[in-house]
Amino acid sequence: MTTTATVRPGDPALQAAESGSLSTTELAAVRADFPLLERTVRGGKPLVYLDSAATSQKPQVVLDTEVDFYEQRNAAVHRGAHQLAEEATEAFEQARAAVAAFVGADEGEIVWQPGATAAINVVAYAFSNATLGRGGEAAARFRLAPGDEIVVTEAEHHANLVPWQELAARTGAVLRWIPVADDGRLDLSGLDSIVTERTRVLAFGHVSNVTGAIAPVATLVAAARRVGALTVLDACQSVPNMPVDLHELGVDFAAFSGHKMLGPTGVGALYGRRELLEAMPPTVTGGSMVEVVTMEATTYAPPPQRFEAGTQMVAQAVGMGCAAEYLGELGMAGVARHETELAAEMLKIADIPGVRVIGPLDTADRLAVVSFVVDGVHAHDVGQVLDDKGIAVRVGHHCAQPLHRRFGVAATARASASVYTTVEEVVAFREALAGVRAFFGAE
Amino acid sequence: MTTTATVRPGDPALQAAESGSLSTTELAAVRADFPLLERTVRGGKPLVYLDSAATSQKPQVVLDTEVDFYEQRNAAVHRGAHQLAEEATEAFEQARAAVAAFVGADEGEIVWQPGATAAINVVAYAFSNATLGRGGEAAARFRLAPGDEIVVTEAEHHANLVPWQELAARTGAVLRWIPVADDGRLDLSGLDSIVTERTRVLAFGHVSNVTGAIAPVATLVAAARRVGALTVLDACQSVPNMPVDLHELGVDFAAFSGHKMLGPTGVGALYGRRELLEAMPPTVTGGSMVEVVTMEATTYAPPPQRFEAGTQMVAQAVGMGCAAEYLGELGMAGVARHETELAAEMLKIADIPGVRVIGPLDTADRLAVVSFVVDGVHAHDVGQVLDDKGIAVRVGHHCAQPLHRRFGVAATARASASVYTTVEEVVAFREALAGVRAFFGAE
Amino acid sequence: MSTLEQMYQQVILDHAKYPVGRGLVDLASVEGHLAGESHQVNPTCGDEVTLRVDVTPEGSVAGVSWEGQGCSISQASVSVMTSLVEGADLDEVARLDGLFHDLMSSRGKGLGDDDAEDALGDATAFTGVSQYPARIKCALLGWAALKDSLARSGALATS
Amino acid sequence: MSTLEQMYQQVILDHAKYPVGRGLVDLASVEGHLAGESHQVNPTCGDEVTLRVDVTPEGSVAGVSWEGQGCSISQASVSVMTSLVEGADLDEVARLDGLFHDLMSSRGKGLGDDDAEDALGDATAFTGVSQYPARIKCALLGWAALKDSLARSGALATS
Ligand SMILES: Cc1ncc(COP(=O)(O)O)c(C=O)c1O
Ligand SMILES: Cc1ncc(COP(=O)(O)O)c(C=O)c1O
Ligand code: FES
Ligand code: FES
Repeated sequence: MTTTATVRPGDPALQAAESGSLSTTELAAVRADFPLLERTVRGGKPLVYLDSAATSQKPQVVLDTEVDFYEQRNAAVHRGAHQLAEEATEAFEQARAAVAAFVGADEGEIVWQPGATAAINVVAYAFSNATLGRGGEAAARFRLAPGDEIVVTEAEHHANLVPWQELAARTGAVLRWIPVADDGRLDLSGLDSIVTERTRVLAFGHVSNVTGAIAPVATLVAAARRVGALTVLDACQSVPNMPVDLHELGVDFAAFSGHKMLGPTGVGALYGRRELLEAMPPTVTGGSMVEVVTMEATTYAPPPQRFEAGTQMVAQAVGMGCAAEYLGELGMAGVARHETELAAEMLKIADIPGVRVIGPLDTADRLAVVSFVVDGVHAHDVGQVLDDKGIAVRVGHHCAQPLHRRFGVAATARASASVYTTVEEVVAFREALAGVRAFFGAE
Repeated sequence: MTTTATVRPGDPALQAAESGSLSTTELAAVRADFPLLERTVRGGKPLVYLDSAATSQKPQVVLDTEVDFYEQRNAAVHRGAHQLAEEATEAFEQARAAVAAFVGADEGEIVWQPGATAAINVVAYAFSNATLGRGGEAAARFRLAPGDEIVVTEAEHHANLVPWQELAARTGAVLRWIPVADDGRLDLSGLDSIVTERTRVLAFGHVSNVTGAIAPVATLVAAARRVGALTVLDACQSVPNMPVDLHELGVDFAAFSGHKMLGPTGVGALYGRRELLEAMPPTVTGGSMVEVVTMEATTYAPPPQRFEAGTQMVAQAVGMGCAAEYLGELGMAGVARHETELAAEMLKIADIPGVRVIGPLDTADRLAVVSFVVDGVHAHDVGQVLDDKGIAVRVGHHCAQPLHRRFGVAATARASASVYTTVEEVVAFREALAGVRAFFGAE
Repeated sequence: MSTLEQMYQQVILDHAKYPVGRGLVDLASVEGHLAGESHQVNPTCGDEVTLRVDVTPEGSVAGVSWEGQGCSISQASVSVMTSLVEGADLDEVARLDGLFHDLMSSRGKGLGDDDAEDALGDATAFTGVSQYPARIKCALLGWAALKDSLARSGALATS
Repeated sequence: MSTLEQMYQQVILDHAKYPVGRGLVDLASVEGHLAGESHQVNPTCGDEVTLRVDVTPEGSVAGVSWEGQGCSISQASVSVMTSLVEGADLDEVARLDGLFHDLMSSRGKGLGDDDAEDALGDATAFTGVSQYPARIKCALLGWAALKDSLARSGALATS
């Protein structure tokens, strides 16, 4: 599928990357794969894109793969007697296998979804539909009773918080949460009193999209297992930026999005342990997820199809598969090391007078996502001044209002990196940031 | 947006099309816009694609628009302080306006969805979430009580049947349906005893994806209004193939998919009257659909954002907007006339010995979707022989098992057209079909 | 002047730093006056303003006070608006509101109408903001709060 | 021979037309025999087969009968399978099942093993089907029903 990638597996440069980070030449080769990075903004300034945690840019090979799908084999999958349908189905299922391999899962454990948000909602609705009696005997594990508890963390993205609040509201279950410590990491001191026999689900983010902190997955999974709770991992920020092996992590469910991992918009994946997917009632219903339909009743197909109602985002799935292969060929260990270097460079902004970083100040167990406030200047104004220099950062609450409230701020500005980000870009960002307070007369 | 379309508005050829059908030259120009149509299959045979009711092919301009989005302005929408985010947001919202204009709706009434299936599920879950107490006072209209009835038809695609079955199962409401007559049209003789004071929702397909029959929307809407029921129109097959003005039709909700109307996979739209969208609780929750989020509770953004949780399928929405413009420029009245001609050609298969058409045999109030069975030959075997001649039709129950059961068949083969289909293709199909029984020694 | 400098005019930076009308004033109603309060949130960023208005029996704005949290554009805009509408009658306020909305839709071009721009006074400094679609809502936040608080005061119904 | 003709071999067309074992036979159990029934649906098309198997005390297939609705490939396949397994012992059935699955994964290439193809007999006529991914499930439907009915008969546990 990766017919035009500049960087290829087996490339000696890449082998080097396996032990170190990306070299300057490798990085240049990677950047050349991303057409958007050549853009200029605000009157001819080169773009410095530091908003990859919101959405990543796409390599040419992903775009080409998607277009090639449309031009050569676009058809409805899983049902055709014709050649196009056969070819489309094959591309679609090969993409599933590629994504599964990339995150250490089996093919049958990967369910295509429009995105991570939708994926988390599928699990939350499985619980409420089971609680309303759907799914029969098999779904007993997903049935909630009064007094049951759902545990999240104070660091969650709204995508991994609001669906659980809503589930609690729909079922009468109680939502509890693990607090965040001053350094931006989870405060596990009260873990045993939060994750208890009453806990049925523990949902948490692998990497915070605000602080960049990596959660202690092993500790949390162990706590959940001890009490028989199911774990749901929001892997949106980890899968694109570090090696992730879901079987090794031992979580029950995980969700991640294509658009953050160099893939197309409109596609993501839900991972679920096979046995759990088998037991779960569907959320979205319609065509292609059924076995026998009468006007009176319907029986459901086995997973993953059970959770893939209607015509799927086939071209995007194929694109996401290609993105997974592209990252796999680069080698995620090298990518992670590259991002650690970038994180170190980013964290130097803490030395700029008036700049306060929200989250860990060291590079241990964190990725290159750095949120900060500037004394006396609103985050949106900070972002605007950076934008004027061609530097794209994100401003606002980054869909994590409770975490911002925890640090007493309404909004932060955030710089975030991806595999194509360079140290030079981070330096340009730092320099521009150093001038912001002066612009607003805040010094 | 339509920078490379061969056919342009104001083109004198097109003006002609407004009064008649598409001329041979116009059709040739249209076909040249669709790269996949140049493909050959099964050892060099030209492709005759008669599976557009499953998914349509895409014009170059849609592919180019999507790629251009990724290469020039890919960013997260609605939140950026940077130029890319501004441009992405503008493209996204312009696409919404284009789709709204295409179906006679206001911008604020169009909610992006992954597809029509998801869109219908959003409405069905609004009812069940409201019934569970979500959405407060405003959502009273969506609360179901025991004895309340949901009405569908026997002709529905599973996408407009199973979500309502599930809603009934979740809430205790009762599902009823309008039967189908022998000619494949709805049997409205018992309408008044089916749509009654107990009816809360009437969900029906605009055009059947099996019989091609156009439903009598005005009659059904009037029946629903008389009893205060809300109407949900499955417009999947109408929007791509005939002029549709949702305000004029007077339905409360409608759903349609991008991939069937020359747009990308992975995107569709939910239409809802503004007042109803304002009153509806959300289904999928997460980022970008909220106002204030605390760990304890969340308030929701106004529509359409309330129903657009998480990162949206931005590139695909932009592509769907472009597809709507492309069709709009062609003129849907001309497209519909073209398809009526094709339907007439297709229906001549009824003269082939052993061929039985399921659905209306005349071209009044029907589109170019023709399903049929061949005496003594299973639909899948029919499809395989046609495929060997390069003719792609669909086989199976087309996600409408109850309708197939109504006609005593498990599966049919189906030929369906789109704007790029030619009479010559239909003739080739007829000729190939005439040889099928001989191949299997069924004569 | 760069487009950034066009947005962050000195007038705006000054108002953001030294806002007019900031600090909510008690609405213990003056005899015959109508009073209203509104809380508005900009959903794209979570910023907010709470605004109180006091209207004379004759239908003119006796006073505006507010409290808010937001970017310099939003804070400056509510401040400029406060100076502009104090003493104005409700028709004039409606006209100013219309003009300011038009200005925000002008994509940096301004109103091209000297009378209108004279009427808007310092508020014309926001012309540059209209080049930044993401910031238009910032500039309109205070105006939305004013309109809503007037509606809530009951003053619009009587005028 | 075109790939289509490779798929629709005469053997297949004949078996589809004159199927072996069609028509369910009552399983009123013969002394000491084990019997089982299975109903399988091909979810992609909704076609189905119901199959009954009768196993001797010595562990060989005494009889297979079935009823089904489906395409020529599925009907012919269950028919060919019926002729093939009648009289075979359970190890032989398991081996044939494995070989047939291998054949179906061969993408039209066949097994390249004369012994194996001899064992499969008429069932090698399905080699062409394996070039059509969408049809492989058709050919396997009957085999799935046989395996499941054997499991349900309890014969597998005792063998
Ligand atoms: C009539 C009808 N309704 C609903 C659908 C479902 O649309 P989608 O699969 O795009 O969600 C389809 C197409 O599959 C259809 O033809
Ligand atoms: C940590 C985290 N979780 C969940 C999401 C939601 O993902 P999506 O918007 O792609 O559904 C995001 C990104 O927006 C994220 O950063
Ligand atoms: S950024 Fe929030 S009001 Fe301006
Ligand atoms: S098509 Fe149904 S079994 Fe072959």
